[in-house]
Amino acid sequence: MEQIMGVINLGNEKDLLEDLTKHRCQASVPFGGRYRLVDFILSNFVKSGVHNVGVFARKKYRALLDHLGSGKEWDLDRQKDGLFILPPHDSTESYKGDIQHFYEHLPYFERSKEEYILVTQGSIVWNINFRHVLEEHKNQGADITLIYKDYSQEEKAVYHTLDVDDNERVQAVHLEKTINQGDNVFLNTYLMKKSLFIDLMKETYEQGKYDFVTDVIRANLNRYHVQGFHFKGYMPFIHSIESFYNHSMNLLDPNVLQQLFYDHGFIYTKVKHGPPAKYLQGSHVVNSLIANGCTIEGKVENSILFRGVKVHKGAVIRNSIIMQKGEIGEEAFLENVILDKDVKVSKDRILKGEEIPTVFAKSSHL
Amino acid sequence: MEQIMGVINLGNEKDLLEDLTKHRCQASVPFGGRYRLVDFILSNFVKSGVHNVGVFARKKYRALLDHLGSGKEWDLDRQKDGLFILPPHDSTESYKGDIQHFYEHLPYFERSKEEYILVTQGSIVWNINFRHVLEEHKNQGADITLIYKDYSQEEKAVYHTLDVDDNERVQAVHLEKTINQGDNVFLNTYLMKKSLFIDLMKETYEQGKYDFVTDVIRANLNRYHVQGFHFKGYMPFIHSIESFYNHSMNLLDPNVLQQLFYDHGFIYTKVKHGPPAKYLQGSHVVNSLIANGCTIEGKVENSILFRGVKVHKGAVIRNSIIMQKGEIGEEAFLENVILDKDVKVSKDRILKGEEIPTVFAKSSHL
Amino acid sequence: MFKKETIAMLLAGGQGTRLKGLTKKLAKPAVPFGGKYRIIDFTLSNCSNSGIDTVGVLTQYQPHILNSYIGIGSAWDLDRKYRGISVLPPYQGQKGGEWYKGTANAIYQNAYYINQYDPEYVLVISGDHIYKMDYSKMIDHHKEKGADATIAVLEVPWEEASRFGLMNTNDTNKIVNFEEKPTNPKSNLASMGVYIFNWKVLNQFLLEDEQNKLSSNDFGKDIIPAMLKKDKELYAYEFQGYWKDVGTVKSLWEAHMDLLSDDPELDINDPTWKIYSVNPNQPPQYIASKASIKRSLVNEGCLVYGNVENSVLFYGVYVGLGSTIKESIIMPDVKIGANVTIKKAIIASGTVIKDGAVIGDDSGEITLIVEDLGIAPDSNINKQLT
Amino acid sequence: MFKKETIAMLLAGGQGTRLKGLTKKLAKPAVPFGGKYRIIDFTLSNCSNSGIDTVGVLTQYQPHILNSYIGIGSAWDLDRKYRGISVLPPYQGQKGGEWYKGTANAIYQNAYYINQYDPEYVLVISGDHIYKMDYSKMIDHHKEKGADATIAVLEVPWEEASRFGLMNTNDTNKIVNFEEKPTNPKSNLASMGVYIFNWKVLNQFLLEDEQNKLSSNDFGKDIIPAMLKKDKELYAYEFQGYWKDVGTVKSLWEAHMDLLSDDPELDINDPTWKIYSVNPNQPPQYIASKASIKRSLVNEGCLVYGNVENSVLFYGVYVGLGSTIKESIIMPDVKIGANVTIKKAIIASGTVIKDGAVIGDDSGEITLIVEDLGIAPDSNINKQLT
Repeated sequence: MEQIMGVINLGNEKDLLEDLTKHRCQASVPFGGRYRLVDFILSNFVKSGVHNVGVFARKKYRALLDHLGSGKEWDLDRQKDGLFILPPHDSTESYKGDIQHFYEHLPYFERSKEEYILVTQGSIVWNINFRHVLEEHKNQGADITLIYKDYSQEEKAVYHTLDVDDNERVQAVHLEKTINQGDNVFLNTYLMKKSLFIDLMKETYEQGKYDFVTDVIRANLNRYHVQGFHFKGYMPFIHSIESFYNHSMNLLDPNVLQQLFYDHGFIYTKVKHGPPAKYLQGSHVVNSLIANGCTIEGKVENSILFRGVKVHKGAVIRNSIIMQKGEIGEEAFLENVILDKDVKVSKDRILKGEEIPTVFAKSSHL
Repeated sequence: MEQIMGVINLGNEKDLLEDLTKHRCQASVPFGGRYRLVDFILSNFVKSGVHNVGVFARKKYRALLDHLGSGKEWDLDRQKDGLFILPPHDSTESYKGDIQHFYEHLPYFERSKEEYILVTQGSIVWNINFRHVLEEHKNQGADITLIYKDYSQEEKAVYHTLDVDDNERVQAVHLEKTINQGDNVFLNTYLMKKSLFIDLMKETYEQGKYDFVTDVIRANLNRYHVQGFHFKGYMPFIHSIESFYNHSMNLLDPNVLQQLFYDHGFIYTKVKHGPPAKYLQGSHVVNSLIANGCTIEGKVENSILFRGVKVHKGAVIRNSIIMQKGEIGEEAFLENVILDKDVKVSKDRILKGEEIPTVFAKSSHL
Repeated sequence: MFKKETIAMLLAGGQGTRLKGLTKKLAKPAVPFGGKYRIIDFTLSNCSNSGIDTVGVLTQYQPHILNSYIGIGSAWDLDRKYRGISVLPPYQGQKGGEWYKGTANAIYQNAYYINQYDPEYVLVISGDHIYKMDYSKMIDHHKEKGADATIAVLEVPWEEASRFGLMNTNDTNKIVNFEEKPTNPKSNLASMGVYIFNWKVLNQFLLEDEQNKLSSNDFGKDIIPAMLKKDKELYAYEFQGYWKDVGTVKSLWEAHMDLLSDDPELDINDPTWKIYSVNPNQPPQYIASKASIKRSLVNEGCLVYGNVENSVLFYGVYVGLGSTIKESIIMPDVKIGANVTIKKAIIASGTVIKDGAVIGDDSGEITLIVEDLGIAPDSNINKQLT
Repeated sequence: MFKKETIAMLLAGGQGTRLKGLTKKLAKPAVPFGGKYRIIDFTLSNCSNSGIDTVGVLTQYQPHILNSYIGIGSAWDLDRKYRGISVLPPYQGQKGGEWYKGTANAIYQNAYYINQYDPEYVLVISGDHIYKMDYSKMIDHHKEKGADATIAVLEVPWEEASRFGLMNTNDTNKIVNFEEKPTNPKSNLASMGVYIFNWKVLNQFLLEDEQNKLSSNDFGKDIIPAMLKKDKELYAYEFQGYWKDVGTVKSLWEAHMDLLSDDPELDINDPTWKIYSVNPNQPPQYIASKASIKRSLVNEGCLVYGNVENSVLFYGVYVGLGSTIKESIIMPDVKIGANVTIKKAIIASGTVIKDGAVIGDDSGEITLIVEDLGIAPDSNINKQLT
């Protein structure tokens, strides 16, 4: 029977993608030609047999609501269980921390039937089967399991890191502002018995403390058996426009494509029912990802075209990301740019970004 | 094909039901033993063939979200169209008026395919077929049709009223604080072409005016053909705890029951899958409405029991409304009270209200 | 298609002739039960509550009402995008077709459907029985034992044992022999008609069984004995709780009376194990000023002006002023006039009982009234009419 | 049940023998079309887009893949709680059953299903044709004329007219006579196989037609002529636009080539009239550095390293380095190795083409490769293989 309930905790997410997260939360940022970031965690839940998913939305979640709809695309349109959107009680009050938000929805946790709870973020790009995490959690006799990923380079970015011993048991949790190669980055994803989660959450709330990672996990490392789970699959860290762009471009490597989209089953997203991409006589497309509903008469190189993009005759697109329904006029020239949804580029227009590409806002006419 | 899109405009609703609307919007107040007020308008939409319903929620809509779920109960879990929850962009900004809220969701109106739009409230109890309203709208060659109901008694209550001529054409819109018998109370429900709605909304927004009824309808009575539609069916006006209680008690008249629940087809609501009501050996139930999932061993007179209420041995309930999952202990005595959801009354407890009944808040233990 | 570890095949073709007029236009699994359900709701709810979301429902006799009742499976949360419920009538080939020859043949004919999901285990159940059971626990037991097949059993009184398929087990629950309805029972462990098979093993036995012209293609009579003969690992899984085959008018009536006790063995009001059914969206029941209701189940949409005692009223029932209903089952949309007396009777859906009619008596026999008979005023009917 | 003004009955039992190997394991309506669809998607999308939400799909030949493709109808928004899509195989009675004798008999056998909804009108359509049509406008036309039946017609070239059912109409569009595939056509207004009937009238004619042992129980051959004979009000409704019966390998190929023009008559990229299909959830297509694609349709899930011209690639197709595909249709999950040449061919789903293979030629014939043939390296195949 149902063992794990899933929680997508958006309250702590920082909107780090500049213009892309100006009017939407990071979980609903488009990625990979036809997805939004939240599709990855939702698909992981579906494939792990998790049928009860609570989305703790806090702000800028209108696009997210629209994307999630009834939850049908992820088979979460259910009578019992399914998808629950759980905003804070009163959005005008100040947000003290995720524990407050959880506590407001205590009855949701109490009435859910699952024995375990998995809390995670809404914007990690990965393929993980939480059944394996649960198995390992049980095998280790852990009270709490924290999922982490090794970091591959030195970079300025704010993350919690974990010290683990030889048995993967967590010794310490640090908040870091610069991450180094080999660091164990905590993915804000943790599994425990639901009953323990409720007890800890209530206890901490009543003490007037509100941050789950700091005030519950970090504060209880000695009191409980806290285990690490090292996620070893492909996982890009997206925490800036630069990393968003670079990891998007990495998808043009067929090996990355294979790992992310084929090896673990497909990723579910909202279906748009566009026709196959249409290449006209003059089209020249190389080393690019093209989604359905596109019509291409121009030149596309090293780029990603989301669903429903039109590239008119003579237009050139290089090293760029064009989101849904973009339209590039005749003889326009684009290089190193990211166009958010619905951007129209006029005939003959030239748009050139730098190494860190320029982002053009949703629905702009250039 | 689809002709009318429906909008449930919760932005203007006043939460007049004291404790019952303290933590929920009026549209989600329980009514009639197994419904919430919003079920009536949703069922009207379903039965009128309206498949595209936008809910402009503003505040305290968490219980509403939970009740609506994926929209499946009203057959609104659809790919194209269906149910859309549309909160304000930024809930922390001050609310200037419904036009601002509509304007923020302009793309929703623009991409909807229906030719007509019907805007209404979320908490009217009625059975109306909007197809007939549209027919009449076309027959009269109207630009805008306003639905109104005649008022049957003098009362202090804030409503807009309409002056109509012999051809039901609207001559004036007034804001009244005392309503008299025979007044035409405007039900904040209006029909027009979607294109006209969008034009008027944009135009008025750009003028810096934000109230649709005042700044669009009232201001344009001379410019457009504004027609009245007199709703003649059963419709209780609920604008206070007193009127809520009295109209609930009116449901104990089988004629009222017949008009509201049988003559126009059933009202859809969230299904709970409770068993039939169970009457034990000692039960004594007269002149009452009993929902499924109830277990009754005591005495129930002139009362309404919502789903899953337990009445223990020797308990007495008179002239009262007991909402979902209430539990009345042995030998307890209740008269003229309204118990919100999940209230537990201890053994031997006596609760007596006055003519205007006392309301006991959700989940209290008395 | 998704691979599924376990899928369920629900046999719902039963004719139920001993339910007489009730099954004239209905397959037995579609017969109303318990004030708001149909018999099949219990097994479908078991599947849903056990986390089994892929269910093939094998229909044949009078499938129409059953088909439209099941619809896309929404009521039981089986309207899944990638799995869910599928109604499987006997396949009609180009050169004609025929009804399922037996329970085993019904599964054999739908091997195509099963193979789509590439399951490890197939749960075979029947839509004829009233019980609440967590199949996931039985599957766990099946896995633990490393069984080829597991049969759910329950202890029955020795005097009734010869009506069942019975098995002898050793002290590890392994089945050592199986007898289908023996005249001299050696065991009182009866099969509930709930089986879990390793699909690969079952498939092989089904193929062989089809080759055997003498076989009746039945699980109890043919497949289980053949498996035992070949020394397959068959285990019994003991079920504790209420289980009833409501196959006769009398047992159907008894099962309803069972529900009326203060603390019935079959709890239909358990929020952790809801019994799902298609909801007709009716308003709450109205109990009028002069009505009296004792020890009864009454569903939504009823209007009661008379007296109801030890009875079950389905949705949409009207009971007129001065009428008395005792120890009876009143199925959906029955309209009972004024001053009617009904005792120990089952009134089938849609029947109209006119003022002053007297139905049933104390003789011990159950009176069955089936729709459209239009009982005349003051008529006295106390035997089964159909 | 809800009363519905109009319900649709979709005939999907077609064997499609002239599609040769493509319909060996598939009913014709389930044949892949247009890079991501199956043929039946066009009529189901027409229903959905026309606001018709109650659709009975009549299956018989090779129904399995069609059944599991349709599922509960989610793709076309036909998974409605109170209506939606129902798959209706021939009914298998206790004494055996038989295939639908003809199009009219198929409707006759499902009168029970239709009567559940008590409709005014029944729209009868076929799942074999590619076209976009707003049936609601045809229904309006039917109502305006006060017709008993309305038949959608389109003008066909005179030289092809004798392949169709043809009708003569007067100046109010009333049908004065109807000929099924006449040798000497007197009209070029051909029936599209799209009918609207007043259900009460049709039901009467179906009952009479069943009594007639000599009838072939077909709409075109029997029902329409019988209605005309009895002076019923039959009207033609003229359809403008693309319509194609993709009943042969050649016409299937042509219909695909039609889609490749810059501004095709059949616009499948119209957001106001989407063509719905079951979405396999595949990632975007990847076009590699040395690939070249011109005048083609390519679906999600493709990986293209070679050259593609005037072709249609369904989902999951792999085209190896140095391969060239021209004027061809590559169905789902076909894997094409390196240095392959394919010209004017249809490659059926799941086929693996090994390195260096040469398939098809300029002879004008279309080469059809059906799954599992495992084309060997450097083989040269230029005729139809199955």
